[in-house]
Amino acid sequence: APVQLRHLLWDASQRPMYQQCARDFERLHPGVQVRVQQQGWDDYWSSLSTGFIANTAPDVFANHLSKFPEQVDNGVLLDIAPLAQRDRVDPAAYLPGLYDNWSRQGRQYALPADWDTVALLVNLDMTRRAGIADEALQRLDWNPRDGGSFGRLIARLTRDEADRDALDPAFDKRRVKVFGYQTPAAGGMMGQTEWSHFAVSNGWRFQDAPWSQVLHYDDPRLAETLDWLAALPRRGVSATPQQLGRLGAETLFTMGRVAVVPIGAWMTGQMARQLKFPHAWVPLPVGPGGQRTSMMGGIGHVIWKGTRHPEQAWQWVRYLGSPACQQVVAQAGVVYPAIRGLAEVALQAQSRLGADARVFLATAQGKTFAPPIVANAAEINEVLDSAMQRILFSGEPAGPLLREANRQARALAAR
Amino acid sequence: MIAEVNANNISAMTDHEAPAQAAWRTALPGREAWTAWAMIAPALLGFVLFYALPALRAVEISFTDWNLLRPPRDVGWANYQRLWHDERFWQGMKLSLGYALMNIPLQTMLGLGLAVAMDRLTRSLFVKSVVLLPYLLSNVLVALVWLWMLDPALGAVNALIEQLGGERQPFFSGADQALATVAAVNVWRHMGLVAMLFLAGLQNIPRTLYEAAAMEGASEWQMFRRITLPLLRPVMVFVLVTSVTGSLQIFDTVAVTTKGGPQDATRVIVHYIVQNAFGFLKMGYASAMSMVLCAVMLLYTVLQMRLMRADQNDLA
Amino acid sequence: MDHASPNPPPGLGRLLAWAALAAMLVLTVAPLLVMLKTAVEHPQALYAHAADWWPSEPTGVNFVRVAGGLDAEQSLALGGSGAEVNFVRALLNSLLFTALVVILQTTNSAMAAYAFARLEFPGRRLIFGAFIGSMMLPGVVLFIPNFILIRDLGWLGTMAGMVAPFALMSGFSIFFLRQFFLSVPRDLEEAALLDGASHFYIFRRIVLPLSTTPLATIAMLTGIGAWNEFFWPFVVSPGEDMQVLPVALQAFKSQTPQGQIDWSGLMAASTITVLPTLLLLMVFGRRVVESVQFSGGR
Amino acid sequence: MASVELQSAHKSYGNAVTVLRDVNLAVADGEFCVFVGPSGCGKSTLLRSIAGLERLSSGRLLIGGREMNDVAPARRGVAMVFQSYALFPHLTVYENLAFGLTLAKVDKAVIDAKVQEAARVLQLQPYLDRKPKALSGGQRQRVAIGRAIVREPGVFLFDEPLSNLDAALRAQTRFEIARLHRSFGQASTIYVTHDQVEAMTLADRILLLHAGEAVARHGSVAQFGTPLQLYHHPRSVFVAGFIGSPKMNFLPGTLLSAGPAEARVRLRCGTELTVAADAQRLTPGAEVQVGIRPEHAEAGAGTQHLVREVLWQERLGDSTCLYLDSGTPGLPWVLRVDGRACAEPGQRVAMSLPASHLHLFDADGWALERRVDIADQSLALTA
Amino acid sequence: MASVELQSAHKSYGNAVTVLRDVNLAVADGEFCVFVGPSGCGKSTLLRSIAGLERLSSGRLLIGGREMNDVAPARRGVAMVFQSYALFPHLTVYENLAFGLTLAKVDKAVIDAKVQEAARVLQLQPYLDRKPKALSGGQRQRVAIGRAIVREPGVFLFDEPLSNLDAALRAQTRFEIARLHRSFGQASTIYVTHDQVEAMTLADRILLLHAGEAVARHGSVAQFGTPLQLYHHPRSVFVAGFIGSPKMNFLPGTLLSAGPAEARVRLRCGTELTVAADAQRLTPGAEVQVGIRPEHAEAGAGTQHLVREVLWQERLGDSTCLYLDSGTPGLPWVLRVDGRACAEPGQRVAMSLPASHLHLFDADGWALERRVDIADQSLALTA
Ligand SMILES: Nc1ncnc2c1ncn2[C@@H]1O[C@H](COP(=O)(O)OP(=O)(O)OP(=O)(O)O)[C@@H](O)[C@H]1O
Ligand SMILES: Nc1ncnc2c1ncn2[C@@H]1O[C@H](COP(=O)(O)OP(=O)(O)OP(=O)(O)O)[C@@H](O)[C@H]1O
Ligand SMILES: O=P(O)(O)OC[C@H](O)CO
Ligand SMILES: [Mg+2]
Ligand SMILES: [Mg+2]
Repeated sequence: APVQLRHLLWDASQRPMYQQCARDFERLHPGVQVRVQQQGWDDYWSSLSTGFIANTAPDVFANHLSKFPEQVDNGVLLDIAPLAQRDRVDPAAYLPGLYDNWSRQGRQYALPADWDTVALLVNLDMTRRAGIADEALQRLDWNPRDGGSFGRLIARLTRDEADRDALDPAFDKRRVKVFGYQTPAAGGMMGQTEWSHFAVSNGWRFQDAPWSQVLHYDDPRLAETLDWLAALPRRGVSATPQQLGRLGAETLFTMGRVAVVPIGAWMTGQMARQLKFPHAWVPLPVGPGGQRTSMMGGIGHVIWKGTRHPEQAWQWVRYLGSPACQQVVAQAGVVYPAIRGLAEVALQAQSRLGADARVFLATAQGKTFAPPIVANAAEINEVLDSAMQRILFSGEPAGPLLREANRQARALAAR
Repeated sequence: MIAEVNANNISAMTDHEAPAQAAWRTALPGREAWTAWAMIAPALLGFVLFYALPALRAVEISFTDWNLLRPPRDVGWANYQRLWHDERFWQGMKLSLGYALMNIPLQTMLGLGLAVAMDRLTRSLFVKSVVLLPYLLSNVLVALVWLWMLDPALGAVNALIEQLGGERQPFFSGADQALATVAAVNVWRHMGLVAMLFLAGLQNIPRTLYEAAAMEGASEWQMFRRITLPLLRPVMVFVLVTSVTGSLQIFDTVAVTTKGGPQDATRVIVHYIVQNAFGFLKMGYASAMSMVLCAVMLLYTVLQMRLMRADQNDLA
Repeated sequence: MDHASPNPPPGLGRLLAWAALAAMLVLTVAPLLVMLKTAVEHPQALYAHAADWWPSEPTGVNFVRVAGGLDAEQSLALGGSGAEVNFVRALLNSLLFTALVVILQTTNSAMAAYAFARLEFPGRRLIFGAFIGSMMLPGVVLFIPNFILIRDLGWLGTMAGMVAPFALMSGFSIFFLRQFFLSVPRDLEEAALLDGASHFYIFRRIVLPLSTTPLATIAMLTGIGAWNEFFWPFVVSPGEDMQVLPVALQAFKSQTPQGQIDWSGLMAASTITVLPTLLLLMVFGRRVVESVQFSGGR
Repeated sequence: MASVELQSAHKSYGNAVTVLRDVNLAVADGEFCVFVGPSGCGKSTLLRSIAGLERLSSGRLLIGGREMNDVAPARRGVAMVFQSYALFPHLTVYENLAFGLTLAKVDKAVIDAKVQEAARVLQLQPYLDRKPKALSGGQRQRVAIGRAIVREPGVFLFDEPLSNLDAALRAQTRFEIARLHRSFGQASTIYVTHDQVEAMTLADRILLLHAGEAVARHGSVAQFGTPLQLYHHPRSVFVAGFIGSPKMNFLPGTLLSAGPAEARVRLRCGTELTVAADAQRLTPGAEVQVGIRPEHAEAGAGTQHLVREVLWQERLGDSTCLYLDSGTPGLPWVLRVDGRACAEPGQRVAMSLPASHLHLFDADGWALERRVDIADQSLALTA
Repeated sequence: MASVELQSAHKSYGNAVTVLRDVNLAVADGEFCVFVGPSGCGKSTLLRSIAGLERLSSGRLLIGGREMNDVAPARRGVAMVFQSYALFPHLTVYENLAFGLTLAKVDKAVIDAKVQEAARVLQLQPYLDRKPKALSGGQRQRVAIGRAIVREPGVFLFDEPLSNLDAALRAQTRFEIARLHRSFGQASTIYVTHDQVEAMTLADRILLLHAGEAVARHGSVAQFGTPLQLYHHPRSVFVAGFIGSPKMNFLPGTLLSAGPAEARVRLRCGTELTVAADAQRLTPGAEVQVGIRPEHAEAGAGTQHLVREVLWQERLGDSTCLYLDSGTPGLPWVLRVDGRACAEPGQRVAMSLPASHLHLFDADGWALERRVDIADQSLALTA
């Protein structure tokens, strides 16, 4: 009987392309069958936990940088370094940093599958109506005191029901028709699309180094960034949680109620399909330090240590990281493959959908940073998400909250 | 949940304990006990496997640090010491209690009102079925439907509020209203059940009592206060006991709607325990917390049963 | 209460009571109507017409979608999440789960209840007391050790694991059936005994056939409970192979990270989940109402 | 203190069922009136209509001369004792007795005096603090009566108050009720029962109600009169059969001739009988039925006798019942004779039918007036 | 086909309650024996012990001469008809009748023959396919009997089989049972009832059981004899009081003198009476009780009379009961006289006590033998 492999991922929109890869792989390896299964993000991690505990985890699964340290600690991931060495996997084939994100103390836990950066999505109808030139959008800057040109832009794009913008002294912030900008959520410990790029461009960093227990959430530069963001809803420039509900920033944008949203690269295809008005993906604003920065995240494919077919699982992971599969991934235009040079293929695919998302590649080639990689991340994320919610949605001062949260987070990281 | 407490039944059964009188037992002495053991064997197995041993096991686990992936480590009372100082644990207890305090009075009063209205107005099975319907739906489904109804931006309720000239409300997304919203949703789900229980109680009250009272000149209100309410006491006690123990275990609705948020405003105790168990894989700590919760609930149930015994059914 | 005068003139109080009752009924039904409305709303029309009380362009596409009739690509094109939760499979799982729980629990509980009601054996009172006591244990205490037990049995992610804790007994069912068996006329059993019947024969041929009503009641209560059970199946079998409907709903809800909920799909799936309950209520309304009234809810 | 009068009372539920039709009734001050009749004949309905718990469909109800159709139950000056007693289970005996007065906000001291008095009369003092659950059937019954007494009504209504008691207690409570009635002075009492003995022993007058289709044909009232009127002068076959146990024997025949005081009848079997009744309104040849009570038919060849085979006998000690072959299977004639008398099944016995004990009914079942003097024989010694 | 014999049968539950003590009983082949007694006296227990549904605490039970104490119920050759009929509601009449035979794996054809035969005897053929629910009370009763018949037992046991039927049906089914008993040939029948009439009319012999403390003092058996023996020659005050309704009147007094056929007694009130009984075993001056049944006391100044005030009367039509002041409140003497006779409360009436109708009991309540000839008077015509 053929060897059965189970592959689990969380993003439904990526399933078709990996199924394509699986079919191709099965042709090359007649003795192996791969079942690609999908489970939503909310239950993905607890269902994986159950799998580890129950010895029923998938052989191979998509992993996230913020989640894998705990799995490493619990010893549920297979160290693929020896296999990679044996089969001469070249780390340099991937975009810089992607491969090393998944290694620790000489062990390697994943082959990178894709990468993502963050950009701004802008409603061009609105900017044009406000008389803002498209080029001006490429050179935004930001600082936590007055918000810089980015702050002015989003204030000008905000409109009340009398069509006054937020710079107008008569602006009625209780009757806002269009918000200038929307922070999607609280962002937990990463703030991937929410606040990390602002804070890092303000000179902040998550931790001293990957795996370091020294976390910096108590840094005033993060606090001032968050305080600035938290003030937006109070000024009427962003929706309050009440107004936002469960829709998410993207939906508000789609509905034409928000002019600018930060957006992850993985959303490109979906947004391109949905948007019925002129829009543009533009770079994040430049921070006070003079640089624009973005988190560079990405999926890695890992092998569960309990798999009964480590060799076949490795071959599948290796195939996933190979140009053949990455080509398929690229052509789907959903995400950007981890291998150098294939991003352009993805961009082409996206442009066929009418999306010009080159900015993500440019961002990736600029200054990026990795998400925090730390032990006990699940609990730390809880602590920080709760603090972030209080700051961003209740408008409580960030400083004291973050000091306390950082104390707890460090304690957890050290345990 | 695997087993939910039903304190009322427990008290009821002690009353009905029949004397061991198997008249014909002499007929086939050996066979009878043998048959009996054979017949309770599956249930006994189930009891031992899924109630007795787990209960003991839970105590044992609560003294360990165990994530199920590595062998458990004995930590003595550390988990208990830790929860003593864990603000989030006490916060969870407080939230569960707060939930109960919001949920129970409202659902009891509405249920009673509904029952009285049905009792006076209609015997219609259709009406009863409709009233009971929410209780028959799963927690998850009810939570989802209300999540949609109460969505701040798109929900039908906010649309209605706005049409009526009111302010939009965040409901589940507002830290200050989320718990109340969860409570209200469960009032919606349980109100019909409570009403049916009260209705059964009402219909157990002999009509002649009302006729006798009418002969004595009692007004409608006097009948309600002096006959109906006192005679509904047993149902009332039952409803209160079961809803308190049920409320302290609220989980499903929170898991679906708010996941403990926003800002931990709905991080009720069971959610916190489950989060520790399956989110953070801290089986020992979660078990310790569940032991404390269990102790609190047992204490409450025992107290209530004392009260109930003191207050036996006048109609029985 | 019009116990005193059966044909009173329709007073103001009565009118108010009717109004209150009607309001309650509307409150009960309205969410289900909104659910239905959303389920037949075209996904792309959803946001524009969210506040309407009537679907703008009624369509069955959501049902096709959640039943797996469209592939991810087509779903995405419709503005859905593209997530695939196999509701047909979840429906079958739910049916199987419910049927197994009902049949096994009722059978095993009935046997035990009969032994407790009618047979004499050492330790009878003690064991019965312990069974009753089992109802007092809050589920939250038991789920961790039970979870571990199921894991040790290798039953996580299986139907067996989901069903096991429910299958062998339920303190409530045993108590309920025992009360009824106690009220079965002893004469009947004695008459059979005089005719030479054994205890098991009496149980199977006399007591069970006479107890169809309470058996149906307990089966119904157990069934409703099982159909709606979320937590245990969620913990034991969150994966898509063994998902039951409530778990599938929850999974479907949380498909994309940070994404929006596919409301029209979710409400279509919800509608499918509600249907069996409605059907039950329509066919066995009286029985359901009485069962629930009896049990005081579990 | 109050008479009760019903004029052409009708009661129907919905459109279809007529329960009571054309009831006319006058219960005098201080009278004890008993309603009897087959189950479902409307006894309770009639009583409840008087109480105000049901509404008459038409007709007038007067209590103490005042029209009461639209008066609330509590204001009719009536008190009712329910079959189930309807004691408030959550209140003590004292509170039960005081219930109505408390509602009426009567002064505490007055309430106490009245309750204590009622408790004394009914010997309930030791139980005043108990709940009804802790009382025996008879005691509950007394509390129910006490609740009625306390209200000092003009009319007492009882709906089968004894049917929940066992035989011995029933007899005892029956005497009690009779005694109370006498001591209530002018209050009248209306009492529903289906027990003949109760009706015969308690009533000043009995109202016997029709059931079923007879209601539509003849109205609800079968007969209204003193117990002995109903026993000796039943108005119809229905009344004759209803009162008395074992039941009256009915012998079908044809009228031969009718005089003012005597009629001649030929039975189916050919035997000719003289009946002391005025059958002049019938023409000779008319179908009739002769009735005789088991206790009045004599065994032996005394007067105008029939000889019949014994089907079986029942020797009860004080009396013997002989069941004789009437010719109709399943409908034997019954004779009640002295306890020493006996006759084995199969033996032939003469049954003697004294003219003065015979009843005569026309084809429609209406009685023809008996022409006998049924004088009471006082046993009293002239002291 | 089978006699039933109990030798020194005892039964107690647990250690405390002795229900039956020292029961000796021999029911012959073909005999109809009725157990009566106050509620709770152990009638059912005794019957169920014979059936094997209870176990005697000590003593021997013989059926057809074989000891049966340890034999399983189904193997004792007895069949029982329960008060509730105990029909299996989910089975048809046919299946109910066939139940025992099916269990015994009897051949289908044989079963069918037996069931059809029983159905024929009991006229149940039209109902064989019905469920018990669809039968009337009397029909159900017949099915229950049929289930017993089919087993062809040596002994039929009935536990209050008629108590669920209404009065008319009860009488009818009573005759039916008597008829069936006769037709069963040699099978004996034991029948429990608390209805005196049933006991008197059905029994060949009656077993009257003691209840309460008398069980401990005198054993369970109060008297075992034919119905008329119990009526005319009760062994004790208990038996005399139990049999007959209204109850026998008891008049306390002292023995003056005792001859072989007559005794002289002075009542408390001073009146002296002659009683036709042999009281020679008592010494003059002993406390005694004179008993007289209400139907035997005559009103009027016939023989040795007492004059008493009437407390109340009950005029039942066929007879009148006079309640006379006995001197003990709450315990009036009762006289049953002709229906026409009457006496108002307060009037004085003479009650006459014929020596031949008097019973005499010693201080312990045991009867002294009556010296009268109570001859049956046959009413039969010599055909
Ligand atoms: N609410 C009602 N609706 C319709 N029919 C009714 C109602 N109440 C009573 N009846 C019918 O009216 C008739 C008389 O009932 P009622 O209770 O007065 O009889 P009853 O003489 O007291 O009988 P019983 O001796 O059984 O108590 C019965 O046929 C009964 O079915
Ligand atoms: N299982 C038992 N345990 C203890 N006492 C019992 C039991 N069964 C019967 N008794 C007692 O034994 C006594 C006799 O009961 P039994 O049923 O034989 O009376 P009975 O003469 O048939 O009464 P009834 O006329 O009411 O049917 C009663 O006092 C009863 O309470
Ligand atoms: O959807 P993906 O796989 O691109 O990853 C999602 C984000 O990284 C989650 O924060
Ligand atoms: Mg009635
Ligand atoms: Mg009995």
